[in-house]
Amino acid sequence: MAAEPVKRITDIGPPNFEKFLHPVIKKNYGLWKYHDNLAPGVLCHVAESGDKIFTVRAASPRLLSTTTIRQFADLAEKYCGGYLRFTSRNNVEFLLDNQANIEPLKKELLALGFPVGGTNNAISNIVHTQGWVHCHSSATDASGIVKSVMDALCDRFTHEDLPAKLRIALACCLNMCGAVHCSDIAILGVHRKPPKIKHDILPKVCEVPTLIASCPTGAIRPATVDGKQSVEVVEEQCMFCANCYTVCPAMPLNDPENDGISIWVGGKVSNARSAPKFSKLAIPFIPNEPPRWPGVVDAVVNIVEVYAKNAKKFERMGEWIERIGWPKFFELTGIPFTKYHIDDFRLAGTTYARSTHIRF
Amino acid sequence: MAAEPVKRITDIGPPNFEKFLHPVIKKNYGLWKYHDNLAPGVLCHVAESGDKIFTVRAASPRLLSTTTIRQFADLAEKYCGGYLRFTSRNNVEFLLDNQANIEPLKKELLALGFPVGGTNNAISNIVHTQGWVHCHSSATDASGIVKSVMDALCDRFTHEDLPAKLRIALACCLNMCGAVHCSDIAILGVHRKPPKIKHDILPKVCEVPTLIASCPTGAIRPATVDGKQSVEVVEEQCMFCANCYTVCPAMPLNDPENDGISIWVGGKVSNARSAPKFSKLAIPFIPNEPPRWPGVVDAVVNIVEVYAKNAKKFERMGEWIERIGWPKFFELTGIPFTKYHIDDFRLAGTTYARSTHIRF
Amino acid sequence: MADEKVQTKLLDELEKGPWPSFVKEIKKARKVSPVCDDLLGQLELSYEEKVGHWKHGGIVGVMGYGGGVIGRYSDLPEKFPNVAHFHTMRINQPSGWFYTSNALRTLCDIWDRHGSGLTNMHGSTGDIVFLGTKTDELEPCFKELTEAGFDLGGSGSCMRTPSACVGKARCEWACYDTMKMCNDITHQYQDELHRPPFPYKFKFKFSGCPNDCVASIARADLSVIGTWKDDIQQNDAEVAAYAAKGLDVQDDVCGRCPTKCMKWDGKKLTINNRECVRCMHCINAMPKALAPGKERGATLLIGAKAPIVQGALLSSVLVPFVPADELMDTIKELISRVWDFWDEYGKNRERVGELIQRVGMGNFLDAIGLDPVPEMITAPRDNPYIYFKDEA
Amino acid sequence: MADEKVQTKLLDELEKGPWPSFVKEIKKARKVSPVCDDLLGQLELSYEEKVGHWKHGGIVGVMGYGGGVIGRYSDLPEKFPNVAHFHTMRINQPSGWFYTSNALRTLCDIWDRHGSGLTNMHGSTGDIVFLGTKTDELEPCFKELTEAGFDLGGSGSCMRTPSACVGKARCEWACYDTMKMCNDITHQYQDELHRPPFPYKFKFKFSGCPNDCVASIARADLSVIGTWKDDIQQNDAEVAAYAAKGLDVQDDVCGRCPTKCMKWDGKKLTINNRECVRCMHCINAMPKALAPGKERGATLLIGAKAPIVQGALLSSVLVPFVPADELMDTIKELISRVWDFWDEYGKNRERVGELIQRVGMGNFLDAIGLDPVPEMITAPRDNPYIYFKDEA
Ligand code: SRM
Ligand code: SRM
Ligand code: SRM
Ligand code: SRM
Ligand code: SF4
Ligand code: SF4
Ligand code: SF4
Ligand code: SF4
Ligand code: SF4
Ligand code: SF4
Ligand code: SF4
Ligand code: SF4
Repeated sequence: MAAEPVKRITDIGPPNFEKFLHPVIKKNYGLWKYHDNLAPGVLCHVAESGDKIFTVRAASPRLLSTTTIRQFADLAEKYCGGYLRFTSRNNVEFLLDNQANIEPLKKELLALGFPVGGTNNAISNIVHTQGWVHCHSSATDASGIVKSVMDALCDRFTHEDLPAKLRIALACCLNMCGAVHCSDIAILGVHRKPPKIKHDILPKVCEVPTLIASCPTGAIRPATVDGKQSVEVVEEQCMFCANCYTVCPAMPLNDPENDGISIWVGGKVSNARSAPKFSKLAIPFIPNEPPRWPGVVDAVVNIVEVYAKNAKKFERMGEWIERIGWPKFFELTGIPFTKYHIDDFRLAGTTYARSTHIRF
Repeated sequence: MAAEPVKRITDIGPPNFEKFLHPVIKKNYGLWKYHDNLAPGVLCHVAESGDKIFTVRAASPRLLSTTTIRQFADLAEKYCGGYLRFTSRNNVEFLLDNQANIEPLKKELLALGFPVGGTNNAISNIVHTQGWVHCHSSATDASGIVKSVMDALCDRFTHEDLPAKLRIALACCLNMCGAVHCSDIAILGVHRKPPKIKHDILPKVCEVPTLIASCPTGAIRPATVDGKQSVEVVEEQCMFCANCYTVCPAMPLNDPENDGISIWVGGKVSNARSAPKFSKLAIPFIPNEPPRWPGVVDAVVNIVEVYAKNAKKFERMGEWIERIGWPKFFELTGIPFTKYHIDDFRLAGTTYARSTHIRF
Repeated sequence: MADEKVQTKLLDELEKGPWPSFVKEIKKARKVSPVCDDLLGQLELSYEEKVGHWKHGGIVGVMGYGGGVIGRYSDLPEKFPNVAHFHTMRINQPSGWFYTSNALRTLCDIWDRHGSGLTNMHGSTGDIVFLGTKTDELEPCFKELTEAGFDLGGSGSCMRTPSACVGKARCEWACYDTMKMCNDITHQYQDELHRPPFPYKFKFKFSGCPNDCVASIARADLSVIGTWKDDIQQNDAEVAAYAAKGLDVQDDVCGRCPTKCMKWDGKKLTINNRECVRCMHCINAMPKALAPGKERGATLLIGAKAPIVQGALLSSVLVPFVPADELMDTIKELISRVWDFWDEYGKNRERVGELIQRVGMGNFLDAIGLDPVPEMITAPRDNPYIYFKDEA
Repeated sequence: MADEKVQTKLLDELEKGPWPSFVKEIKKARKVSPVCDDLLGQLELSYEEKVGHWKHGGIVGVMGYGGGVIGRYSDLPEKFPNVAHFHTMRINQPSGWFYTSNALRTLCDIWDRHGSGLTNMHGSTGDIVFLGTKTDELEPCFKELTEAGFDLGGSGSCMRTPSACVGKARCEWACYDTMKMCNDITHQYQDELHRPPFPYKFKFKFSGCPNDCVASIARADLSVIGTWKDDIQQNDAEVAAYAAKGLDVQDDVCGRCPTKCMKWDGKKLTINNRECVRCMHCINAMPKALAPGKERGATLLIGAKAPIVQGALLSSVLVPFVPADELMDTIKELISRVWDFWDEYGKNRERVGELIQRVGMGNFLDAIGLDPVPEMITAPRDNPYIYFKDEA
């Protein structure tokens, strides 16, 4: 026993990245001069030295079997000296020093079912979360919706003809594990019914004061149910955030008919041109429609197409909407405007139109 | 007694304005075509009919004796058929149908000590409040500061050579009776010490629950002092708004050495170009320095001059600052930036710089 | 201490300089009323001590009215007995602050008989302010005023004295008749003006166009701001004339248009009126060449106020466009619903703008029976905290 | 129910279409581990019933670590016994997500021995996610991982796995070495990563320039974003070449510059670099012609997070500019002060951004000993509620 902790390796941190760098990258590290977009999904970075590194970016479902990862490894060995990486949006990038290898690699990737693209003004991969595959908290699935939406938008991944980058993200509940709050289009799972309190287990599994404090609207109150200490929820004060459920398993909100999806638009992260922006509510609710989620797919495709047709070059979704105004966005997309669109949370007042700047 | 209320005239409302309109105005009411600025303080409005009405605008201290009002009446009779008006910024306007009367009228006004100007891109009259002349609530005087500042800026009233309109307002306490919160430059009386509670009279003159509820920061707590029911103030939680004093006379904040003046900039009301804006803190505190308030005068003149030199045509103060950025504003004016400038009230988070858009 | 020779060493400094002096005004009024000496005395003391000498108000007024008078008492009544009482009367100004010399003289005469001879022309809400009188002069002064056709304005938790820009009387840009609207609304709600019925004050201000020359968007609970729906009226010859006279149409007009919806090719100005947000800038810059369209009316905005307690508010859009000829009816209809809701749900000293923030714009619209439209907001919500209701 | 022939009628629909299918991936992994059948079974059930079937987590992990594993249990353990436990392991990725084929194979081999054969490459914080294993496989799997040079990432109230954009490895715009910084910070704070010491989670993300390719400003408690201080590097010939190739330099470059600080006369581009806010747009549009300046470093921003509880936050400026070579020391110095303050004053489950909002930026700066500068805000306060202190 005493010897154990000494031998056990801990706190070594991640492996140093340097040993995973392509020799051309290692040599020209920090000495890149410019890049070119050779084709959708194909980048060429040119170093001060004149050296070039080519990148071929392919789609990934993110949920990868070791089988597929080994296939990627095979391809990397065949064309890239074994060097590859993944991107911040979960695509896989093959790094080549030999331009001649690009086409054969692309061909193999396509044959294996991995489209090449996502660069420049394309729709790149959807950043998403666990959904019904792994999370207890989800109001909807993640991977299935991503698959359905990207099937419909695959041409927008393999072509770069949008006015600007268009980033889609999905989170399966309000915890928003992902950049959902700052995406051009965000797909967000929502509940619409208050927690169904499990009074039987509540006192055992949750601390009541912490639970009460967790509710941002103060909707949870102590209550005695069947002689046991528990809580009650003032239903009108509940806006279904599920923070109570996060701190207390006895407060599930799941509800097959009332859970679903909301769509948010116009967010961005980059500082290019305009400052980073939050996504804003476009569609409050679409029911969960497995397995192919037609409501969500249509809604997203519609917004993408209206944007593609109307925005000017270099205009991200949110920049376009700000130029034309939100009334016009609702008009062009045909999305109905409702009272749900009007903010009523903490900073609501900052969204009221406090000028006469109106388009007629 | 019974007959009294019948004879007593009440609820007649204001006199109908029509009987006070110059005949040329009456004839061309709603039929004006355009206007010209003939000189500082002199406007000419031209009707569809070709008729013209000339306006001569003169400064007023707003606090007017009946003696002076009768002098204005005399001048109106001499040059304007008896027709005159006051403006929304408390200037007096003489309405003439005979252009030849303009110069003689101007001459008499100047001789009486009433500068002509305030139109177009001039600094117009300062909208202000009562101060020590009439209000119990004031942290500073009003009329004396206005007089001192406008003495220094009188040339800016009689000339129209600023980049745009520049509106100054003054309020003697945080109640802000005036458009102080939306002015190019706002002069605002502030307290810096918490209320000095008059425990002896408090229970008699105030309702304690209302008093406690009045404090936006929850700084007031019930307390028993010398056996009597009263309140206490948690000093660190007090930001000197005086709302407690408004609802309870036993909570005065006045303090000769700690009361004074703050300066706010960049607000506007009009929808021209940019949306209306609130004024933002420029100088947190300048001591009260009667009778000529040199600290305030210098501060205002400095801001006006820096603006006049740097802003582009048609740029209001706030529009100019937004173009150059607040760091540059502080740099150009030499005003020190302090932690007081950083908002810490309800919407503070919305003022944090949430991008990397920075000028170096 | 009605001493004519009161010492005003500090205040005398404020008689110097080119700007008209309020100290001179107070001194001029000495011959009208001895209270001015005590006012000067007390003010001089304030200037010495750097502190005001007025007591927290008290409730005084005229019979049957709940407002229109601000009670004011000196905290040094022994020293300055003539300003022991020093109440102000708020007299409802005529729309647009238009007067004849006769009307002004009538007012002066009344005030000389009953008060200090000092006024504010005008208070920041818009009233004629009669500055300083004693309690027992209030009723006689009021009697003379009403006989002369004037009435009191508002104070306390009532509709406050509405005000209006000069509008159609002298401005080519007025998109509705501000002065008439102000006059008619004031007459319509005399009871609400004189007998405080509300949780707090309620102000109307009427501006004829988005320049907002009465600062209504910053200072009125209901801001009525003129605008138009069709295209800007454009006179190409006059545009060219401005350019010829040296106006930089590209940089200073088109370049400052907030939506960049104008094009200038050096000869012809083209406005994309569907993109125009009616900001007035181009019209302001070239008043002879451009003018608001012909389909005129107003935007109704609600809820402005000063910062106490939860921070200042600007009014926000309630109805994007009401045609000029429907304006009176629409305002009357809407305001009764707004006041009903505020009466029922407003807390004490809660302005209507604060109430809307507290209950949420969506619920407020439900309550007053108005459909939500995207023009009411700058952007939809960015937080996911939606109070879904069963109908959804 | 390790039935190879589990019915997946609904999920099978998700094998169709051009986008790679996660259902195919799960099916591929069947040969690795029987758990995949139960995963498919339970997921098919979720697809039928429109509801998830996972229970609220439980605390599981490897010895001596407080994080890195997310406990997960099926709520139908009888029906799907192989996913009765289905924990994920978060493996700290190498900076920039660079791998060799060998490294990937090593990872795959380990995971095939101890888990489902399913992964996420990568989780949204940046970790390699090993998706689904049983409690008693955790420790053996961890042992193999560390022996292969890999370690766990974060979960719970700890420093979370930092991540970085590709930076100097393959991007000409990197203003500091993001990958090295990410690697060094991760190694520096191994204890904080593995043994939750904080009131809540704390994330670092490193982007080499304001394009922010790891979304740090939206998703990191400390966002380190590269920038530069001197002038944009400009190659006039290449600018002309872009124009010749059809780029509309006037409208699409100058016209979209947020500060309009560029002029294009048809031949020569002039940038007023003192007005430039380093937004990257012009550089993005003409990568061969323009580049960030030579005086490079980063802006430190603090406090981003997802909406729960008080609404989402973007990070805000903490230090406008830190030269690249001082970055590591500055971050270490600052972060220790920030963590100290947060440890002492942060409430349970209060992110640092929320703490700053609650106590006020001014007080926060005092506490961590940083001087306020106007770059930290978009505008000074507009409310007059100033907490004057005696020193004032
Ligand atoms: C590989 C990757 C970084 C990494 O370490 O993994 C990357 C790489 C590059 N980014 Fe990025 N960006 C990557 C994620 C991002 C993100 C983060 C995200 O999407 O979650 C952003 C912020 C998005 C947002 O604002 O919402 C991002 C905003 C940009 C921008 C700014 C675009 C804009 O106009 O707002 C540029 C510049 C441009 O494209 O003109 C850029 C430009 C680039 C360049 C051209 C930089 C260069 O010189 O090498 C790289 C090729 C881009 C391309 O796809 O054509 N990159 N880039 C990421 C690829 C993700 C993917 O698989 O699609
Ligand atoms: C007389 C008056 C209305 C009244 O009923 O009393 C008035 C009258 C005119 N205003 Fe005004 N404005 C008057 C107060 C205002 C106010 C309210 C205030 O200052 O409290 C504003 C909003 C100020 C703000 O934004 O903070 C105001 C914002 C404007 C603007 C927009 C200016 C801008 O660029 O933001 C214009 C257009 C212009 O000047 O180009 C304008 C234009 C005009 C015109 C040219 C309209 C016209 O065609 O007749 C009038 C002559 C203006 C001049 O002074 O040159 N008027 N104007 C007010 C004169 C006050 C004074 O004595 O100085
Ligand atoms: C006389 C006047 C200032 C002036 O010199 O012009 C004035 C004077 C007072 N105002 Fe005011 N307000 C005056 C226009 C305003 C305005 C401007 C406006 O109406 O356009 C505002 C800002 C707009 C608004 O309504 O928000 C204003 C916002 C306040 C407030 C803050 C109200 C709020 O909701 O934030 C208070 C405090 C209160 O009501 O308790 C206040 C309270 C007061 C009191 C009654 C003091 C008090 O706490 O009881 C002052 C009496 C002073 C005195 O002794 O004469 N006064 N007050 C203005 C009325 C004259 C008139 O009838 O024409
Ligand atoms: C696995 C992952 C989603 C994914 O599929 O990629 C994930 C999964 C969970 N997140 Fe997350 N979060 C993940 C990245 C994020 C991100 C994105 C990021 O880090 O860039 C965010 C938004 C940024 C942020 O930190 O604010 C995020 C914001 C949350 C929150 C809300 C935190 C907040 O302060 O608002 C919770 C709720 C909580 O902490 O109690 C949360 C909680 C959770 C829990 C642990 C569920 C819970 O309530 O206990 C999820 C476990 C799911 C499961 O069973 O596997 N997760 N979570 C991501 C971590 C993978 C990795 O290590 O690489
Ligand atoms: S978004 Fe919600 S449901 Fe989805 S993985 Fe994160 S915590 Fe789980
Ligand atoms: S879901 Fe959110 S709002 Fe509803 S009770 Fe739970 S914590 Fe409160
Ligand atoms: S601003 Fe304050 S002190 Fe001045 S008049 Fe109004 S209430 Fe009185
Ligand atoms: S001055 Fe304002 S903050 Fe201070 S105790 Fe009074 S009400 Fe509260
Ligand atoms: S608000 Fe418009 S209509 Fe009224 S006076 Fe001003 S410019 Fe004229
Ligand atoms: S009114 Fe304003 S928005 Fe409309 S065209 Fe003129 S400048 Fe542009
Ligand atoms: S953030 Fe900047 S430096 Fe990093 S990859 Fe993106 S563009 Fe390159
Ligand atoms: S980086 Fe952005 S702000 Fe700077 S010159 Fe280029 S476009 Fe303008």
